Amino acid sequence: MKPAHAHEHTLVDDINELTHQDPALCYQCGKCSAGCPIREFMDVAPNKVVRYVQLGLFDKALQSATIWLCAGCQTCSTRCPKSFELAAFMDALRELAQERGIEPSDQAVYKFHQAFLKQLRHHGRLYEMGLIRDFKLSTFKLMQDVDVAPAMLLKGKIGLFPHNIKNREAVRRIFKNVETIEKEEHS
Amino acid sequence: MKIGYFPGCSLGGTAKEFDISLRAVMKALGVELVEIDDWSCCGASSAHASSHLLAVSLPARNLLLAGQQGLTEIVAPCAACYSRLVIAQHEVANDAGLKAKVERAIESPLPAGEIRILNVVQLFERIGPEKLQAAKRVDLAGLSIAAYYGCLLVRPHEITGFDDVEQPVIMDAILAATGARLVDWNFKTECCGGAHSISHKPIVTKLSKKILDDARQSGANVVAVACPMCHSNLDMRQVELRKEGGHQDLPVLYLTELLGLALGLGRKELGLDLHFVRLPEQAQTAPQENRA
Amino acid sequence: MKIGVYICYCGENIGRTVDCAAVAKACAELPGVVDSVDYKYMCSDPGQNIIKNAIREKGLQGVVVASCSPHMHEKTFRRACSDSGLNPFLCEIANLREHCSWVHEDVPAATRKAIDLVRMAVEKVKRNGELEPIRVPVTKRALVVGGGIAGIQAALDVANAGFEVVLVEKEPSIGGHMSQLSETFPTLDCSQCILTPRMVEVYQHPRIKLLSYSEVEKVEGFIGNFKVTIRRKARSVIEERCTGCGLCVQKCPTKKAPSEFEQGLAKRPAIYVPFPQAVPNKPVIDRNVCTHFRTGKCGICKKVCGRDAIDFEQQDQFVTEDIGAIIVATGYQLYSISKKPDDSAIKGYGEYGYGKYPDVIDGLQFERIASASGPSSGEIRRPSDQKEPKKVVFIQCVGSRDEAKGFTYCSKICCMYTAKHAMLYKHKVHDGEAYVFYMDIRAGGKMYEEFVRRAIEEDGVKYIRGRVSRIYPSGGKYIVKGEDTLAGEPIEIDADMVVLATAMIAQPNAQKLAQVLGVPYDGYGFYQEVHPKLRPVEVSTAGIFLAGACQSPKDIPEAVAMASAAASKALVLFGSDQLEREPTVAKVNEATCIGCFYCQKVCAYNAIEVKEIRDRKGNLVKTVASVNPGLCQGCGTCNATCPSKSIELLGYTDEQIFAEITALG
Amino acid sequence: MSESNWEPKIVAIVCNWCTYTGADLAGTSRMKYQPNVRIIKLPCTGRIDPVFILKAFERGADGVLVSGCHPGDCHYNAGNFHARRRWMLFRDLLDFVGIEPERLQFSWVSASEGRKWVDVINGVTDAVRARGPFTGYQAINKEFVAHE
Repeated sequence: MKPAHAHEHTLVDDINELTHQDPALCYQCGKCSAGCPIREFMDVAPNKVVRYVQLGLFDKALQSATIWLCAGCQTCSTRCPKSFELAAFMDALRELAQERGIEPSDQAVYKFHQAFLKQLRHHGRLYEMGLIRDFKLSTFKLMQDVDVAPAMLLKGKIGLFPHNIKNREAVRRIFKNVETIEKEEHS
Repeated sequence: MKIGYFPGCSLGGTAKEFDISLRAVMKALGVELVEIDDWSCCGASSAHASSHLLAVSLPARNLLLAGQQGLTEIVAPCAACYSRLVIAQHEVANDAGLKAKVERAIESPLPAGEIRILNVVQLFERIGPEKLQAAKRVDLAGLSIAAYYGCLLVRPHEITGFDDVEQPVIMDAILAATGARLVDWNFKTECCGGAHSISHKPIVTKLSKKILDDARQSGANVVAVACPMCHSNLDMRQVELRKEGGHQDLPVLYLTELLGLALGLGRKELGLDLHFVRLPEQAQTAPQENRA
Repeated sequence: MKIGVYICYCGENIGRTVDCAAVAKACAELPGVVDSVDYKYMCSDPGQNIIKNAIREKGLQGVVVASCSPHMHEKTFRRACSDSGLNPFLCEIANLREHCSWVHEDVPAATRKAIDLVRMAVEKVKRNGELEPIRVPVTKRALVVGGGIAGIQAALDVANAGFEVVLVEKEPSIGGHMSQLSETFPTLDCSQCILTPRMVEVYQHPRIKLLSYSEVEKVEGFIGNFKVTIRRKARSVIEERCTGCGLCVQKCPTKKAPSEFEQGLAKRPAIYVPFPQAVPNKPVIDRNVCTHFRTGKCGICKKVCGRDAIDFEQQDQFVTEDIGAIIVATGYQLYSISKKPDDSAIKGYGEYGYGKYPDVIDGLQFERIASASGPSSGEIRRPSDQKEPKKVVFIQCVGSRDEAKGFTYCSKICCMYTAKHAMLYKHKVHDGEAYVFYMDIRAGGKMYEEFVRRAIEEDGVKYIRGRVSRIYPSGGKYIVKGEDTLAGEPIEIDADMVVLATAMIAQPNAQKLAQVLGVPYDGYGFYQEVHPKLRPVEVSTAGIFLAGACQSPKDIPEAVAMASAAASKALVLFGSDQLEREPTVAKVNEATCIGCFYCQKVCAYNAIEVKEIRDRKGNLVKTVASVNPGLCQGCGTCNATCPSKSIELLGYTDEQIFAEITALG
Repeated sequence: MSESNWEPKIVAIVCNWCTYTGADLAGTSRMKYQPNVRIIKLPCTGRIDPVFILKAFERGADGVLVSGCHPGDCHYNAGNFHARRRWMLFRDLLDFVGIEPERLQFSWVSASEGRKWVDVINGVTDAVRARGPFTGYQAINKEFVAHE
């Protein structure tokens, strides 16, 4: 274990920028992990992810499946005695892991988000059929939900064709502009 | 009364009946919904997992459109959309640097005036229980409802300022107008894992089961929801739970559907036949079964 | 003028941020300064000698010491001056430590500021006058507010030293929270066994006047000379007549009021004695519950009383007492997890049910359940169904160390009493399981750590490091959701009963009483001592001392020690017949006073008197204001109010302050 | 001093019991704030004569802070109450004289509020820095000369 030096720019500074809160706030009571609905499916307890960041063990934090499995329900943030926004912290770690090119430990969630954003970028709105198709193709979980999807289709709840918004260009430009701004900030 | 409407993607698809029932109930109550022209997805639940700026900019575009349309109050029935919209609004209001970046991303300054964003429960709070009471046609005495708020309606409390964050009661109070009994239960705000509905079905099935079991044990014969993701999880996952065996169906209805029934609207008008688990025809007005 | 300036490095405390040598050099150039010296520790003996010698050798007429806050060492340096024959009020302090070196980082800027501060002090001291201390008599009689263990101890100490004590208790009986406890850590002494004799001693003490069911209404005057008004709340029972036979209590038909003493776990009648060992053992009628007061009917108590001691007509009465010193020992209350109003800065615990689950109780309720005199006679029974709980979860730090709910501080005693609770439980329910959720174990104290280890090693209490996120009922049990942060494992326990170690917080009326007494308090409502280390029982208002948990959370040994300390401070005061007071009081210029008496209107101390000026033949020339220096507290409001500038606050005259401002540079 | 490195001069007139002690606490807690402030200690804000404030401006202060005990907490029971009443009248007067109200601030800082003291000082310093140097003192000076 090699503690990070105070003056060099670390993941902690990036987290501070994105979330406006210092991970040092956390006093490791574990209430977040205690209340987390997804806790039993995680490889690393949420409080431990914060601990890794506090210790400067950034890779361990960024490589955990926990950051991807976090459902963003904010039970932790709501009950945290230090009012630490752990859900926002997890969002930040996901973003920073991607920025650093770290292979997401939970591919399913990652692929889902990718598929989701792709739909969004193309159509301006979520095209659910397209999302399921892309997600299945990328994860090879072809059979899952097969029984439910046709039922959805029959009920008319999932459209076969996408609903495009009129000004799809506007949404595409948002994606582009965000990428440009983020690139500028990192350089 | 006239109010802006941000349906969000789900209400055009998997949560079609939420849209159908909301429109029907609003019509019955004389409230005009003005849909935001050419609205786009708010980014939930994926944008915030990859870019904070994107997660704020996508809702911001919709706030911009609403502002251009002169709307000062909008309802976002989907809890996830509601959450993204209020968070985006809060963040740009409190972080000038972020605001500047967002305005660059959407290529326009944000509207200066305040736009009030309501979730569906707040919408009914706004309309007022008296109005609901006055329009009531059918007494739903046969129903024992477990009102399920889910995670995103009440949180983060500093931003939503809506109801009690641990023991919310406002949806219960609104549904009480139907004449149904509201049960006190444990998992009003427990997360169903909605974000993982597609990526990790077993997780969601397990969480949904826990929630449904507690609702039933607390004496409920129907669960009321105000979120499309909660609905698709709790309703659709019962298909798997049936296969696992030992499962007893528990209908899951949108808040708007229950209110619609009380207003005397037809099951079809409310999209009730679109659910996987059907509400039995007689359930709503049948005398309540004995509960121990 | 010959002024000496003495710059202290305070080791590195000032020297690190302020260039003290440069300050000394710059100050040597100031007009009137004949000596300017920097030294490592000015408050040390050699440091003080530099000043003393300079006063003698250079004939200084004023001294400025640039050092720490005047609240720290002003007295020290004034004494040094007076030792060498310079009037102590010709010494001024420039605060270079608390107001400069400790709060700034930039050395040149801090040094510039230091020079400014010294220059201001130099200009002021040039205009200081010689002042002589004022002497006032001391009333050798103490008031103790609060009759818990701290108040009892303080009252007994002062009374046993030979002085009179007035002990005021707001409840019908003294004893406080300690009387509710079952056993005490770390010895497991029975609480009432050790407390009751003290309560009786108070009652029988010839020099203690006990006013129970009473509250302090008003405090006037100042150290050695307080006048205190006390409200004696209407008891509806004439204490002098009542023998405490208890017949009225037995016969009262209304028996449904929740007992305060039993923490709501049992009921009491409308006329009641809080607990059997109460002192005084005289009942009181709860007028909100009593049938007679609600409907005008009943009156059984009055009929059965053989001594005619029941008085339905009784009104609150007010008594005034002359007091020399006040000891405040008003204690604490327990935080409740119930829902709080939306605008409150303090939140309840919705995730633990806001107090709606009957078997989720607090520490004092557990004390009553475990107490031999409690509602279940010391057998462990849970409130909902009176069954013996086989699995009990104890949760520490509920409300404490939880800034989201409103309290950042550690309540200090919960680690110990939770260990005690778990231990008592295991001693009484041998086949039971006890779990403790904790964040840290703070067991600093004689035999404390050993006590906690005993609970774990000998009694098999299972300690789990982590906060609990949720408690909810399920099938007659309570599901407690936690995480063992040491193992990194989620934990769910199906408990029969949950005991919350809720925070010790300030009394609900702490702020109001503080304003009556003139005692400062912190953001939580705890009373503020003058100095956390060196003056822990004094407050900034002279003559008032603190004891026990009104100052911050404390256990019994600490509260008792603090009470004895407060008592000894009162006794120090009572050791002299007269008291020296700071002579910084107002003074009237009779020649220019026009007798408008605006000063009298704004004076909070009635210190302005009317003085008639007569000529030699006795004819009235004019009436002017005159200050009673014994009453004047030196606030200076009169000075700022006077339209003809005829009243001055010595030590803070217009001339002195203008000089300071002019010297700003 | 050239325009670019001008630093505002702030005078804080504070009471001995609450704010002075609160400022001491900021020191003992090693909190940091901007070094522009010079404190003048009075027993109570009730002692403050509005002329002190004018004098400070006349002597080149760019901003003045008056701070005492919270309402109800005055060591002398009511001194801060009198100060507040005087203050209300005085504020209008200042406006009349042409001193921008931002240059003069009033706050309550108790003996336990070290953090608040830091925030107040930084706030006043920043506000006054944004206003720039106070140049109206010559005018006040003239008033003083005429008065005396």
